[in-house]
Amino acid sequence: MVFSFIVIPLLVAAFLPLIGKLSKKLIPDVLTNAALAYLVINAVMLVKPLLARGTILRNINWFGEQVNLTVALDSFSLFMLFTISLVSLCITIFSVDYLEHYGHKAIFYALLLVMIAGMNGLVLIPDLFSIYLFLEVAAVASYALVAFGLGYDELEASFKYLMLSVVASAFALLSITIIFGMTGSLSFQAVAQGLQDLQARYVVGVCVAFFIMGFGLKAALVPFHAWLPDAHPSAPAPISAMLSGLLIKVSGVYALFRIVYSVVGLTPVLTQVLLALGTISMVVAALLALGQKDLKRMLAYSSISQVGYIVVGLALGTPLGLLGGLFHLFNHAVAKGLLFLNSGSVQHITGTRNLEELGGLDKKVPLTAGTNLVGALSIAGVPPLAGFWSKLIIIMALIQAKEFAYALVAILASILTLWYYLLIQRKAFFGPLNEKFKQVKEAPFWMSAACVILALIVILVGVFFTPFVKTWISPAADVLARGIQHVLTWGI
Amino acid sequence: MVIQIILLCGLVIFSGLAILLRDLIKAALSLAVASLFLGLIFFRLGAPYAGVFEISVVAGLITVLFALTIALTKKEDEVQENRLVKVIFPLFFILFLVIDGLVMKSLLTKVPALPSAPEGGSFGLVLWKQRTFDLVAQVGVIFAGVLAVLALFRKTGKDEEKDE
Amino acid sequence: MTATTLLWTILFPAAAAIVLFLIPTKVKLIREVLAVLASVVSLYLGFALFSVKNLALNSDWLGLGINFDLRLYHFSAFILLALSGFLFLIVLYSTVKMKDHPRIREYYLYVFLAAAFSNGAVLANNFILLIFFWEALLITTYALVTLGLKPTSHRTAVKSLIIGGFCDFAMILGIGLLWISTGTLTMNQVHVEPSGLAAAAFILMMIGAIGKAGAMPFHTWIPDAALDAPVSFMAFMPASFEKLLGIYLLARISLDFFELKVQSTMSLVLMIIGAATIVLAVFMALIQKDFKKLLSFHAISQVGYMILGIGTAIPIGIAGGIFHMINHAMYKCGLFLSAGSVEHRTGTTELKKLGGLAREMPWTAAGFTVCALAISGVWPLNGFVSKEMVFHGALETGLPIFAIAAWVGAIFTFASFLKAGHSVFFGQRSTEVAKTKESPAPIVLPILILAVLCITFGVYNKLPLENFIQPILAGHVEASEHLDFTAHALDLFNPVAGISVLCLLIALGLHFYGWKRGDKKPYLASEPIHQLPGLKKLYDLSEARFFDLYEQGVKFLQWLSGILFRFIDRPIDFVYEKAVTAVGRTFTGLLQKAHNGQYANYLAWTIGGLLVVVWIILQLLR
Amino acid sequence: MSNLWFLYLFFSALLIFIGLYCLLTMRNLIRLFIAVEIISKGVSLAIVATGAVKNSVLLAQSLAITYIVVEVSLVATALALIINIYKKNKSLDVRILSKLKG
Repeated sequence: MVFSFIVIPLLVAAFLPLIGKLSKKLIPDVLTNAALAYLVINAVMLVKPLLARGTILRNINWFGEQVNLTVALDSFSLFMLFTISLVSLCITIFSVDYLEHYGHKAIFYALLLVMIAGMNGLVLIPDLFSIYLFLEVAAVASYALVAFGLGYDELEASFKYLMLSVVASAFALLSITIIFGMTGSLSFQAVAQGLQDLQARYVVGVCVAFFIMGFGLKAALVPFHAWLPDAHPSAPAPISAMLSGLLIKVSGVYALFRIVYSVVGLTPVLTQVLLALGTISMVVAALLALGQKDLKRMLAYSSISQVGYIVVGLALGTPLGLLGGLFHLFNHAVAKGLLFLNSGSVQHITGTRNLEELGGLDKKVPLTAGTNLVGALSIAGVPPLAGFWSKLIIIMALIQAKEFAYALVAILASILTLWYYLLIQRKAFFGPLNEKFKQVKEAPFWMSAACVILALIVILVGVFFTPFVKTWISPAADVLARGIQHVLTWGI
Repeated sequence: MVIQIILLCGLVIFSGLAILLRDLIKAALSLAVASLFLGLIFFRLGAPYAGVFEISVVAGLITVLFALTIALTKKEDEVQENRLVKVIFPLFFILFLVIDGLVMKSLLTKVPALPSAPEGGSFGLVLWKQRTFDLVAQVGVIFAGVLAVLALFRKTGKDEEKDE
Repeated sequence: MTATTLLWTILFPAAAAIVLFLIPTKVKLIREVLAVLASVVSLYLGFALFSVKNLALNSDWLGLGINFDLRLYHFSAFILLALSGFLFLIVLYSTVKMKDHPRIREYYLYVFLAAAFSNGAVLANNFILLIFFWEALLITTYALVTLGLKPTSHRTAVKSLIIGGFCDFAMILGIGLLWISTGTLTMNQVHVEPSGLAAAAFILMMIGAIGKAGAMPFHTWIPDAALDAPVSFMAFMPASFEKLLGIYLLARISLDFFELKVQSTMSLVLMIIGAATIVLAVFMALIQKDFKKLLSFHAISQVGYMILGIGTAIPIGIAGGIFHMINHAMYKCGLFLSAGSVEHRTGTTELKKLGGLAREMPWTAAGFTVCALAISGVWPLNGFVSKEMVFHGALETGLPIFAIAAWVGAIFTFASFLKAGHSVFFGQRSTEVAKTKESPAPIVLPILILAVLCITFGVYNKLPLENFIQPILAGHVEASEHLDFTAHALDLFNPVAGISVLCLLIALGLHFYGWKRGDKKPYLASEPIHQLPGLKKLYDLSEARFFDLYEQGVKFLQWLSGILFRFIDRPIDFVYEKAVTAVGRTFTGLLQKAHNGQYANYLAWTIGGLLVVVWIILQLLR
Repeated sequence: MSNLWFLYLFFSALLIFIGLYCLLTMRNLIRLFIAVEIISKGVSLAIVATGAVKNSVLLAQSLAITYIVVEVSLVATALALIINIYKKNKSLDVRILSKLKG
């Protein structure tokens, strides 16, 4: 049951290129969507037993031999698995129609599934080196996916992305090596225990700095963000949604905070550093987003800014902060996925993403305009949509922790956010219709369907957010909060 | 011990050459030589399998890949590296050497480590029994790499239009 | 009547909003009938709940002190009733005025949603819940302003959103501070002395409240909206709903959440804001040449009286402030509606083009006259009563300067309404508008209802004061103090009332002086004041939007990004260029932006970032 | 024995420095990737040396081999990218790759 999150995507990915020869479209579409739908159901099914039993540790016997295939599924992991499966299912639904003009669907889906397998593995594994490995699985697939269009922009963006993240992950691995050298083990529990016995605050401090750089680059925290505004807009729309919605959160935010909470322990020092980084990201990226002309580039900068909020919430470590951070993670994953998919629709419909050229599309494509509005308002933090709650909780958590300066900055950044999302909405969808787009029609069925599903999720989670928070997010936040108590403090 | 240090110095020198040599083929070859040295170091550290892998895969396969790429992208007007960069490299290198040495010296006794018991078993057992999940991940990485190459070298509609 | 009825006050308008939105644009009659019916039902709910007065709905929600608590008591019941009353009038009015609006479906959606959110905000007994409804109102305001369909409507809407957003976020910050100093988010459990952290909380929450009410300096979007937004929106939001909500919250803040003492710093802050708003806004109003814009500045100026009244922290002042709030909502709503009525028939609201309409539009003119006299504080209308109470309160604090400011406001309020009335309804019949007739009944009726209410609340001031206002204050004053404000409410023969009457006479004089000077053109009556040496410059600066925080904020942001670019991005780029290329290479790279697409640049940031993080962590660990 | 660890870390730091220097200053895409290779050599040296010094060389060995596999995958992807870029640009200059900016 738990292993299927890693094995099924890999298996399907292995078969797809072979089957792709037989059927170019139908079978890959059906197979991929079915696999992901199964994973979503799987994740939902796991909630009850998990809540009842706490962490699930699974070992597998291989032909009678005892081998070490250990996965640890706690509520935090399950929450991430659910987010990954849900958003990527919508993204593959969208791809059914969108990928028509790229061709080679089988390879595309296979890469996408390998990336999902990598993320799922990353989320499930309680071992430092394996975290690095699955990070690379997802990363290698994402390099290829960014360059999938093989145009000039795609190649340039993918190359820069690759070269920067290779350096970053080398530093993360170096840090893992040093920790391995000091404690002699790699699994979370053993390392945490070892570090507790050691009291090596300075070396651990440097190691954590390496982690912050390595995973911070994946999460696109300023100043490690430079690859993101190139890579995310250049990729095909579903991949942009995948990268912005999921990859930066799983291989960046999740990995960083899993290590921080379960291994090295969250200390006040770390909180300060991460709060500063998160806040800088929030503001710098929001300012940069305001100046963009390209729809997708604006969204990409907005991702950096929102990751800042998530990092701030999680870095606080208070129950409220964790709750807000995780909730915002989910909301941003869904809403940003929706917005990038919509940008794909807009590009599909009009052939351009330049905000100056667009305008007045709401009369022609009300569905795209409406869903886009939902996503934009959610991220901008407008009630009663989901994003409002998570942002409010984060800000309240900042105030509760007496971080008034950061709270103020977070508030001002949220006004900026509101501003540039209204800018998008106005320039692309409202206002007078550009003459060029007199003839445009609504996006094809599956593309619209995916957007509508995501928009409904945004609205439903916003309106009925209590049950959602209680089933998915509170347990995850509790896991992290317990992590704080268990793990050592390596510095005051 | 002396041999080990000589090998390490060789590794660093050939790595340095790999970035300084003008001719890319020579650079790639000196990278291969550096890999060879690294493989030998692995042998002497008691990691023969890693050494073999380093020599066969990195010194062999990856060098071939590099050579192939260099051949495919050969052109008359090669990219000119800035001369100054190469001239001042030794300066920076020595500076870093000193800093590195000082840092390591100051760390010498400061970094605590848990006492480690010698591990039992064989390499195969460790790889298969302790790190089984790494094998799954390796499969994933290989998939990703193969599919990436497939995706990047596929024929696209645009290419065909251009050819015509 | 059970506690769940409270939920209906929120859910019913929201449901009505959705139903109305779903009716196709073409089907007019059904929509109008349904809209009026829905507003009647909510009015009924308002009355029903007002008769009950004490209800509470508590349900566990998110934990951590965030619960879904609604609480009905005399104050919230009163505001609820007022809100549903105004909703009814506005909807009735909109059935004609907004009939042919191309986005009529959205209009009703937003109006009813705004009503739902307002009811929620009034009933909320948990701060988080309050923030939720408060923020949601921001969006309906934004959306309603865009319905003006003018080219600048969007700009104004964004402006309202940014200013409102700023105030709301200040309030969130304040609520957070209040939370950490009291440890609870339940509203009726909070009562602290505003000192230290709580003082900051008070100021921030006050910004949220007066920002919603539209006091200075958070007012700048209202005059813009007067021109860019539908006129029924002006009567709906800035004139009635936002005033009711903002002042309601302000009263709660200074009565319930904090203990506001007479002559304390916080009280002074409020009174200064109030007095400044009265005086500055009324001067701006005086020189307006557009009917709606003039009214919008008065909507700001009158807020000053309410803030001043509440800020005095003296029972009669607070009662006056709250009474003024309800009075203001009535006559300002009436005034905007009559401006809309004029616009409906003549198509313009420029004072210069109008004149002598009283004969053709007698009902509108009568309604306008009553409301204008009420706002000017003419005996025996409601404005007189509440203003007197505010004057008394201001004088009792022992700081007569505030009373003087209020009187100055009264002079110019009357002067500008003389000008407006004289220009639009009386005086010479203008030749620029064609012959016209009275607006249809659904437009005139709300105006007349409001006018009648103005008279009723003035002459029979016992009715509102005893039923609405006194219960609010009942728990907040010393037992010995008398709570009877009605005894001398209409007493003309005391010094305070004497000064007020004198003020009105001065205003009359000023108006006729200006009118004579301006070739007997009423719309030029305020020119002599406009041309006063010192004031002229202020007016010009203000016309150039020098005082507009939003405009200045935009300029500041542009300036800031310029500075960031020049002094942070450039040096990094410079170092990079120096390190990579030889000295003397071209400086072209220097002119590129920081995100110049160069890989090495990005890598340099990354490594630099790493070094900085390492350094900071080591420093902090020391 | 622990002191020996720092000797290896010293050399591994040198390798990483060489790689980063090249990445920061050089222009040829292939050379940049050679620099990435040098960095990863530094890392794998650190892994194996750590294992050897800390008495768990077998574990370190398996990590190193896994790391080499990752490396091969990366090299293949990166070189495929470089060849594609060359096809589009007819140049290997990294400075040309700056169309996306702002």
